[in-house]
Amino acid sequence: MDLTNYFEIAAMILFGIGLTLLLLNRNMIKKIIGFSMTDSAIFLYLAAKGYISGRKAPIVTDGITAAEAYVNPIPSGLVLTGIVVSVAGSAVLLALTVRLYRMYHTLDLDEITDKARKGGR
Amino acid sequence: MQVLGILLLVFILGCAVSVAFTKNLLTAATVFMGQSLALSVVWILLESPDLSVTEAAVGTGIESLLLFVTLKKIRAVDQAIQSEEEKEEEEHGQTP
Amino acid sequence: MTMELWQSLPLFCIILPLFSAALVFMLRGKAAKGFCLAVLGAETVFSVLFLVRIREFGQSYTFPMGHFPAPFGNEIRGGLLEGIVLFFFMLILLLSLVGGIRRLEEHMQHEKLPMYYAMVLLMTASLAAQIFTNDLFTSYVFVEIMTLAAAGMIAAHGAGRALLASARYMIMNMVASSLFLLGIVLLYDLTGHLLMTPIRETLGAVAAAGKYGLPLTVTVGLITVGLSIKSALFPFHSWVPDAYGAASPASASILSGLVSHAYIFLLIKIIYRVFGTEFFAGTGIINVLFGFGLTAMITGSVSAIRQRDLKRMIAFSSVAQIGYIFMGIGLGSELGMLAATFHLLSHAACKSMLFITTDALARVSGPSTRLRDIRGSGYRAKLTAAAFTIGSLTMVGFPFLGGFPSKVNFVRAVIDIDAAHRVPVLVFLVLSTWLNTLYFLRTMISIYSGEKPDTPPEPVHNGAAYALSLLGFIALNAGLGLFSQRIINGLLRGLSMFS
Amino acid sequence: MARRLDPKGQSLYARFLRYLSEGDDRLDREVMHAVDAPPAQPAAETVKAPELPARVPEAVVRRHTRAARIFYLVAAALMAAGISLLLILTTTDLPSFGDDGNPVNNEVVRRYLEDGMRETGSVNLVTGMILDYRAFDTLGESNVLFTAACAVMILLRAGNREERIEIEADERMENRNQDPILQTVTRLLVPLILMFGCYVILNGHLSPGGGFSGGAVLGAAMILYLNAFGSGSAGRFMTLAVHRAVTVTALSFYALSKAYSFFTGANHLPSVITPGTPGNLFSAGLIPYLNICVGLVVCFTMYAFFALFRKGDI
Repeated sequence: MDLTNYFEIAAMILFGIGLTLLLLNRNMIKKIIGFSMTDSAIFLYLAAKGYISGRKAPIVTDGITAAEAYVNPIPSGLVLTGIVVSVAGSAVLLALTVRLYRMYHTLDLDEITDKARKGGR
Repeated sequence: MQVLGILLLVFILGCAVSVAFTKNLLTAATVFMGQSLALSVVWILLESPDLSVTEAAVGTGIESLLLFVTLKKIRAVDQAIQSEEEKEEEEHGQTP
Repeated sequence: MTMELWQSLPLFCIILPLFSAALVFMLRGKAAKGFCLAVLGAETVFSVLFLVRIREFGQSYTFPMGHFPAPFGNEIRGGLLEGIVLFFFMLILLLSLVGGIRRLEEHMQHEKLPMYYAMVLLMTASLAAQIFTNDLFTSYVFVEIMTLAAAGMIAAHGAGRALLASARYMIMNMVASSLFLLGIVLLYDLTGHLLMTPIRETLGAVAAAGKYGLPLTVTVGLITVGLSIKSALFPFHSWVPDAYGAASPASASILSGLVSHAYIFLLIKIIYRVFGTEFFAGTGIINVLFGFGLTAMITGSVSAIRQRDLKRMIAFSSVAQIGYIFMGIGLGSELGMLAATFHLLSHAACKSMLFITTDALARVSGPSTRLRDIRGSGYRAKLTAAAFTIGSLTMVGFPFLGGFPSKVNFVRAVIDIDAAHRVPVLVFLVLSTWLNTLYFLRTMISIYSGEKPDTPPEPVHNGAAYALSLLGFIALNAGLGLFSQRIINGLLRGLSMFS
Repeated sequence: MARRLDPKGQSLYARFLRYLSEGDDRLDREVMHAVDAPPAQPAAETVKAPELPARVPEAVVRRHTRAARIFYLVAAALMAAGISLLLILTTTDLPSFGDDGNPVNNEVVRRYLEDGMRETGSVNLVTGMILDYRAFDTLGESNVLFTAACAVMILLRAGNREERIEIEADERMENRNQDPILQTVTRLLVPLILMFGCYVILNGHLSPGGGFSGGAVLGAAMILYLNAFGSGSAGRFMTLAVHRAVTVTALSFYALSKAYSFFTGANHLPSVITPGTPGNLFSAGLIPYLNICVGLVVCFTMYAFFALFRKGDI
C-alpha cells in the first residue's frame, strides 16, 4: 500500500462514516450532519486529486502563465460548486426537520413513521 | 506539511466518529463546526485558497448557524409542550 | 460550422424556464399561474419544433455552451432520441400541472403557490438540461435541482405524512446523490475529463490497456446504483409508496411520470456515451441490473396486490414497471434498449394520468383512496373513471394503447437472447403481466361495481382544465399505441445516433 | 347486479368481489401494522378503535427499538468499515497523490493554466474556469440555491394567522432580552465583515474568493445583525419585497447574460464582451458582474434561510 495518498484514504473513511450516519442513524440532525460529512469527504478526495506537489494555487502571480507553475484548477471549481449544492440540501432537510418536530415532537425518524401511521392520514 | 496534514485528517476523522457516538445534539453540531474549520485549513494545504474561504464562510458559518437555529427551534417546541403539560396538570389538580 | 437558429432550441429550452422561474417568484395569484402555464406551453412548442427539425436533419449535433470548443468548454448535444423524450416529457409535465392545479390550490396556501410554480419551472429546466447535457458534472448539478424541487413538491401538500414522505425521499436521494457524485469524481480521476465524449475515448484506451480493473467496476457500480436509487429500482424503492401516496396529485404525477424516468434516461445516456454499451455489458453490473429488474417486476406487483389503498397500489405498480425498464436495459441488446426507452415513454404517460385520476376518484368517494371506499365511483365521476380505465388497460397491455407495443417490444427483445435464458425470462414476463392484470382488473371492476346511486350524488367540480388534461392524456396514450411503429422507428434511429 | 347473474357466487367475478370486500380488514392490518402489532394478536381485537392501536404498539415499539439497537450498531459499524475498505482498495489502485503525470493533468488543465488569463481575463484561474469555461454548471448551481430557497419558504413560511401570532410572541420575547455586549461588538464588526465580503466578491477574479464565498460572508454579517438587534431592526431593510427584487434581478441578469454568451459562442458570432486587461478591477468580461450577481443571490438566500428558520418570515 502506498502511504502517500493518506488524503484519499482519510476521505474514503470519512465517506464511509458519513454514509452510515446518513443511512442508519435514526436521528434527523445526525443524518444531516452525516450527509454533510459525506459530501465533505468527496470534496476532500477531489481536492486532493487536484494537488500537484510543489506547485502554487492557480492564481496568476508575476505574469507567469506556465502550466508547470500551478496546481489543477478544475477540482477547486467543482468543489466550490459542490459545497453550495451541499448547503442547499442541508437547508431543505433542516427545514423538514423543524416542521416534522413541530408536528410529531420527536427527531427519531422511526418514531415519526409510527406516529404518522397511527394518526392515519 | 505532511505532519500537519496527517494531524488535521486524524482530527477530522475523530470529529466524525464523535459525532456518530455523542448523544447531545448540540455537541454534535459544535463538533461538526470544528471539523469544518479543520477542513478549511486542509484546503490551504492543498493549495486551494478559494475553497478555504468558501468552506470557512459556508461550512463553518452558515451551515453550523442553521444547525444551531434548528436546535433552538426544537428546544422552543419542547418548552411549549412542557408548559402546556404543566397547565393541563394544574387544571386536572383543580377539578377534583 | 455555423449553426442554424433551430439548433439553439435546446439552449432556449433550458434557459427560458430558468429565467422565468426567477420571474414567477415576483408574480402572485393568477398571474403566476398563467405565466407558468404559458412557459410550459412555450416549452412544448419548442420541443415540437425541435423534434420536427431534428428529424429532417437526421443526425445529432453538439452545441458548445460558451466560446470554447468541446474538451475545454461545456457543451450540450441534441439528437432524435433527445427530441422525442423532450417532447413527451414536456407534454406530460404540462398536462399533469393543468390536471392537478385545482387540487394544488386547495392543498396549499395561496401566497405559497408562486414558489411551487417556480419549482415546477426549475424542474422543467433541469429536465431539459438532463436530456441535452453532454457533461457529467452539469448533470449532477441539475440532478440536485430536480431532487430539491421534487422534495419541495412533495412537502407542498403540508400534511404530516407528506412531510415525512418528503424527508424520506430527501434522505434516500441524498445518499444516491453522494454515490453518483463519488462515481463522477472517480471517473474524473481516471480519465481527466468531465465531458462524456472525451471520457469515453480515454476510458476505451484505459480499458484496452487492462488497467484499473477494480476502480472501473466500482465507478460503474456507484453511478448505476446512485441513479437506480433515484429512479426507485426494486431494493431501493422504500421511499416510493409514501412519496407518491402522500403528495398532491400534480406532484405525484410529475414525480412518478417524469422525475424517475428522467434519471433512467440519464443512466441510459451515461451507458451509451460514457461507458459504451460493450464495456457496460462487460462489467457484472449489467447482470445485477437485470436481476433487480426481474425481481422488481414480481415483487412490485405482489406488493401492489397486497395494498388496499389505491394510491399505494399504483405506486407499487410503478416499482414493477420501473423493473421492466431496467430489465430491458439489463438485456444489453439493442432491442432491449429499444423496449426500455419505449416503455419509459408509455409508462410515463400512463402513470401520470393514473395519479391525476386517482385523486379525483377519491374525492367522489368520501374522500378516501381505500379500494373498499371507491367502489361505484365510476358512476359518480364518469370521465375520470373512463380515463382511469384507459390507464389501467394501458398498464395491462391492452391493444391500441401504449402498453401493448411496449410489451410486444419486451417479448421481442427477450426472444432475441440466448435460448438458455429465454424461457425463464419469458415466464417472468408473463407472470408479471398476469399479476398486473389481476390488480388493475380488480380495481376497474370495483370502480364499476357497487350500486348505481338512485339519486345523483353531489357533483364534484374538477373544472374544465382537469377535463382537458384528461382528454390530452387519453389522446397521448392512444397516440402511443396507434402510432407506435413510427415512434419505435424514431427511437431506433435516435438510439443509433445516440452514442 | 352481479349477484343476480350469478346466484351461487362461483364465478370469477363474484370471487373477486368477495376477495375485495372480505379480504380488506385482514390485509389492511397486516400492511398498516406490520411493524408494531405482535403477530399473535387476535384478529378481532385490532379494530380501528382509536385508543387501542395508540397504546399497544408503543410498548411494542420500545421493545423493538431496544432489540434493534445492537443490530443497528453492528450493522452501522460493518457498513462503515465495508464501504471504507472497498473505497480505500479502489483508491490505492488509482493514480497516486500529487503526481504530475496523472491522467487528470491533461491538455484541458494545460489550456486553462496557460491561456486562461488571456482568454477569460481573470487572474484567479479558478474563477475564470467556473464563470467562463464551465459557466453552465455555475448557472445551475445558483439555481440550486434558488430551488432550496423556494422549498424552505414553502416549508417554513408561517402561513396562517395562528402561526404568525405565535412566532411574533416568540420574537418579542427574543427581542426583549438583547445583550448590550453583543450589540456593541456587532456594531463594530458588521461594517468590517460587510466590507470584507464586498472585497471578496469584487476581487473574485483577482484574488481567492468570489461570489459564493463573498456572498456567504455578507449573509453571515446580516445574520449576526439580525441576532444582535432582533428582527425589528433587521426587518427595516430586509423585507420579502427586497429579497424578491434582488434575487430576481440577479438571477435573471445571470441567466440572460449567460444565454447571450452561450448563444454567441455556439454560433461563432462576435461578442461585445471582451476580457479587458487582466489585473484591473473592471476586466475579465462579465466575470465581476456575474460575481456580484452570485454574491447577492447567495447572501440573500443564506439570510433568508436563517430568517425563515428563526421567525418563519423574511
